Amino acid sequence: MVEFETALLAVAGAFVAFAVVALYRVYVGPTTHDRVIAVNVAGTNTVVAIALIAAAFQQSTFLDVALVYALLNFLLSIAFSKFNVERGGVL
Amino acid sequence: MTPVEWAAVALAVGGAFFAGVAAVGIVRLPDVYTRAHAASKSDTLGAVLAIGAAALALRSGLSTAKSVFLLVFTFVTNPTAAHAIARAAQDQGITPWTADEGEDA
Amino acid sequence: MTLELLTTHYNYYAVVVLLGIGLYTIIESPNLVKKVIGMNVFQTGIFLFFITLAFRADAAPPVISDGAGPYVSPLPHVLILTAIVVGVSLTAVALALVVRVYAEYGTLDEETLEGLYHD
Amino acid sequence: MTLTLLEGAVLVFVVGCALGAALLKDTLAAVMAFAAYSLGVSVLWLILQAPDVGLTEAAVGAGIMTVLFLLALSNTSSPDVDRLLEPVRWRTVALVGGFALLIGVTVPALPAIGDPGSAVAGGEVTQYYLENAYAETEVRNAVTAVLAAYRGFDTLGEGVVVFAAVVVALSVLRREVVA
Amino acid sequence: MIDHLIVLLVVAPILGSAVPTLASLRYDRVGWSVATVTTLVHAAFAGVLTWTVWTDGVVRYAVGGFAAPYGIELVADGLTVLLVALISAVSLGVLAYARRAGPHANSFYAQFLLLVAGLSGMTVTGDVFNLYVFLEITGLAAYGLVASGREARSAVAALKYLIIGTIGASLYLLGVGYALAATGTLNMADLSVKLADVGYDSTLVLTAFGLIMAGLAVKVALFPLHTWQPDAYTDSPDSVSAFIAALVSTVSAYALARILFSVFTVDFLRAVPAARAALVAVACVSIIAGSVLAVAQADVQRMLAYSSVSQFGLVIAGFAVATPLAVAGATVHLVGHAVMKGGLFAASGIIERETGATTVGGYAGMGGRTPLAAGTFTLLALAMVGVPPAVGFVGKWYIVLGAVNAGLWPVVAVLLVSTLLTLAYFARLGERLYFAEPTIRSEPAAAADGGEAVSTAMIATVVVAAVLAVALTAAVPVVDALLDRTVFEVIAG
Amino acid sequence: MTTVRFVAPFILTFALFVMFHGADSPGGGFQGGVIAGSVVMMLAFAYGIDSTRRWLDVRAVPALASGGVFVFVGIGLGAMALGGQFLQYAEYEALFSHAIKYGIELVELGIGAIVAGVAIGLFFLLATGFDHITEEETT
Repeated sequence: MVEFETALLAVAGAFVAFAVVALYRVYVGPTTHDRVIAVNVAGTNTVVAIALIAAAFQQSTFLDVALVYALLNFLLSIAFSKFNVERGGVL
Repeated sequence: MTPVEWAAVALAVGGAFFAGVAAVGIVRLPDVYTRAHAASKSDTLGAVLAIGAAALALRSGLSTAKSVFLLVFTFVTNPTAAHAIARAAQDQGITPWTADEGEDA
Repeated sequence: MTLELLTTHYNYYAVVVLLGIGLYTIIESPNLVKKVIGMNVFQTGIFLFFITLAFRADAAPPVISDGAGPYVSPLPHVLILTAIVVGVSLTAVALALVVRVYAEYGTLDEETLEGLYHD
Repeated sequence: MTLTLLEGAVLVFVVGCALGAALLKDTLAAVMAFAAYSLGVSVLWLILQAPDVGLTEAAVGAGIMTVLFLLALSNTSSPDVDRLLEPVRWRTVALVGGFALLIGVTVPALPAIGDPGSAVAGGEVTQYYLENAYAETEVRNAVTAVLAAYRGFDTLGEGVVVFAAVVVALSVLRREVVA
Repeated sequence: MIDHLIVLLVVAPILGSAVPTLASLRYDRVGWSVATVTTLVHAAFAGVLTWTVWTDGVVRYAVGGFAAPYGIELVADGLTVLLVALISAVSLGVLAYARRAGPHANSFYAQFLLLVAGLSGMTVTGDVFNLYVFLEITGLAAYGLVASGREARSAVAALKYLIIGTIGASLYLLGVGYALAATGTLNMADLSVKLADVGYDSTLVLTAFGLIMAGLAVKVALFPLHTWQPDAYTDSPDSVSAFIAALVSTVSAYALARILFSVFTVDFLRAVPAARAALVAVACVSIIAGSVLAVAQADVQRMLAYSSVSQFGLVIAGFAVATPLAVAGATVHLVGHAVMKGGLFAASGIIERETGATTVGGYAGMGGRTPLAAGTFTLLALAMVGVPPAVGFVGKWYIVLGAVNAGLWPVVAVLLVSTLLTLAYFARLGERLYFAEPTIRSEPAAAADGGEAVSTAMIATVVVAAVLAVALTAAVPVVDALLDRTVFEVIAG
Repeated sequence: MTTVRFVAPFILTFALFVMFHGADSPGGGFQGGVIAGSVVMMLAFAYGIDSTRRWLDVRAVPALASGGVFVFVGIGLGAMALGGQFLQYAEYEALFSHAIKYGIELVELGIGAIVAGVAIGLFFLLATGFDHITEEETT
């Protein structure tokens, strides 16, 4: 049981580590779109990490947070991409 | 560990592998479109596998249902987002990378 | 000793780092929008302080069910919920002010603004 | 230990994002780094067993806050991005470092993370809430019980703050009604 | 009903503030009436509460019926009701002034009531986190009020105020966090006991003290944390300047005193002389720096703003000396300063409307052109300098006596120097007003805030403030008596 | 944006779930309100702000925000009218059972209303920005 928990947490840690890697792209860009993609990937990895943490702790309520995140991560990506197209316009 | 737990861990590790591939892709690939590709394909696959692992690992019915919902949701929205970003990039006139200009990269 | 302190208090050191980064952004960033971001980072550092105080090893979230436990402390969670809400409200107002400042002066750069302001 | 490592990774992510938000010259990029920052912070709340706070941070930090930042950016113009990062001014770093050092030296006096005997986690007020909240309010989530019942006046204040935000924003943007 | 007065003081303005926003869907200018009715109700509550405390002593109220320290407790003692009464009185004065002077927007009055709610909440609460919440309500409303000016500058001033104010509030919150880490409780009365148990020399307690005081010092605008304050006072509409100058820093200073005496207690100051010395030092620096900066200002409102930095240094010094006499003096000066400074800002607004003069140079020869406003301005200025029998004299005198008793001679010296400096900048102004040739020839300049002209109510507000500045001297024994009915004890030592 | 059309009702349902389920699981009025507000934002991003503004009656914003405050304060004052302290939900026990629990739920609902209203209001306010030209005319 404990090893199982550890394994899931370790994988969650790996996902967070990949998010850190994606952060490199947020830093260097070069275009805004690259950054949006990187944030999107970091967001997805965060969602997965949350889901794995939920599984490790057997806390189904944490999944609510993951759900909210998935929704908002989507909203964010749409917002960022729209923002660029219509920059200087209404939005 | 029980077989189900083994399966869950295997799925999770597999997911992590694809997420790792996506992360490498995000960093190493040459332009927006290829990176969007890495994000939408590889990362979504990794995410779906890992969430599937979570669904297996969670033992109560409600939480499994929630994670399945999360899984479907990720599966739908992630490629949409990548698509939206790629289209936005195209609208802005960013030309796709081709082998000649990228040789020094 | 130092290492032990790090392994038992790492969150608090993260708080210190976040407070530092936030304060640096507020003081040093020339752009008003980034100052608002810095304000948020600063506040989040404080939130981390409170939530770490509430934490208790091997404890569950404070959703009471029979026979389970121990639980982490709900009190700091409540405080931080309120503080987060306050933080958003402040951010919203700050951004409204930023929009107005830009509309009035046409710049968000602090030094340019300072010059226009003191005319 | 794995938990500590996981939390360490998340802390690295969070601090990395914060640095990005602080140093990236492009404001849009800084806002994105800030959005990613919120993502990381929310995981931190979950690891520290605070799902209520995590949910709020998720809804606020990644949702409302970033969208508001974007709207503010769309109404203004970003500075020219002649370089990727802002120059670091060491005088300010020293000043801020002094403040951080001041707070830093007090850290050893704080209870260790997860110490069950600390004044907060094991204190009288916490124990009272955990033991009596369900009996007195019939609400399982002690956070909700404390939020709405024991500290209901705070929550009223919280509601007023939110309400004040829209009233003040109206006045700042010189409008009589939301339009 | 009587039992609930203390909570109604906060709830009534909240309720009132929700009305104009809703009403503005249909009606344009209901704000003033709603605000006036609400403030009158607030004043009535405040009056009855004062009477209750006067006759029955300290009033405690457990919100939601949950006993402290588990629930939030509201406490009204002598000091509280004094401040509550001040809030009511100043609000009514500002409303009378704003009737004509504006701004007239509904959202202005919603913010006005939110500010009253926040200030009332700060005064009556007995819980350190609840104080933070109301601190932020007060802050938000104040930022909005500053930004409600028409000029572009007001937005910049408000943003500066917001950022610095937020840092201050955040530092306060972090301080509360340290106190929580040390004790696990948030109730002020409970904290004072548990902090003593933890030990006053504990790092956590000392850090909590430092951070809370630093945070509140930002809100009070003590030097060198005052940088938001002159801009905020100068660039906001006249009604707002008067309101904020009279109340926001005042209530923050009250909060500082409340935390100092109710949470950390005088025993802490005695046990940790360094803490007291630091407070006194900051206050003294603030007194001198504020006065010096005020002398250097050309703009009258800016000069008044820097004068506030100095006067609040005085108040904090009085509290830090912490002998009964000094605390009484600081309290008297706190209230007296609110009345005088509010009146001065209002008077300077009237002078600007009638003559267009805003600078020290511009005030030349205006004494004849706007005799009433200039007269009250001079009177209030003299009161501020501390000319007997004005209330400004009594406050300073008590603080000096307290400092002498405590053997804190530097404070005495600083006080004397600052009085001379205050005299210098106000005398310069008075001399210009009455004995110099006018530099502004044109007749009434266009009013700055959209108000058309000066109404009788505006003049009356200023005159009442001037009368109060003298009459309050008679009320000093009442203040003394009220201070005997507080939850904390200040014993000489 | 078909995906948005597909997702929006789910999110709204989820927001209500979070709002009402706050008593027994994490969540509550604030979080639910924010999520509900972000549905409107999502729609606005997908279909354009102006059309969303037309579709949504903006008068709902002050109504929701002020209404929420009234509900909250009303519950507090109601408890006082029944002889308790401000916000003492237990007093409602005289009217219906499980009073505290339902009192808390109602308060959460009030907060949810305030927050959703304010989130939407701030969104539209900031989207519109500060109109400098009208300002010039009035001065």
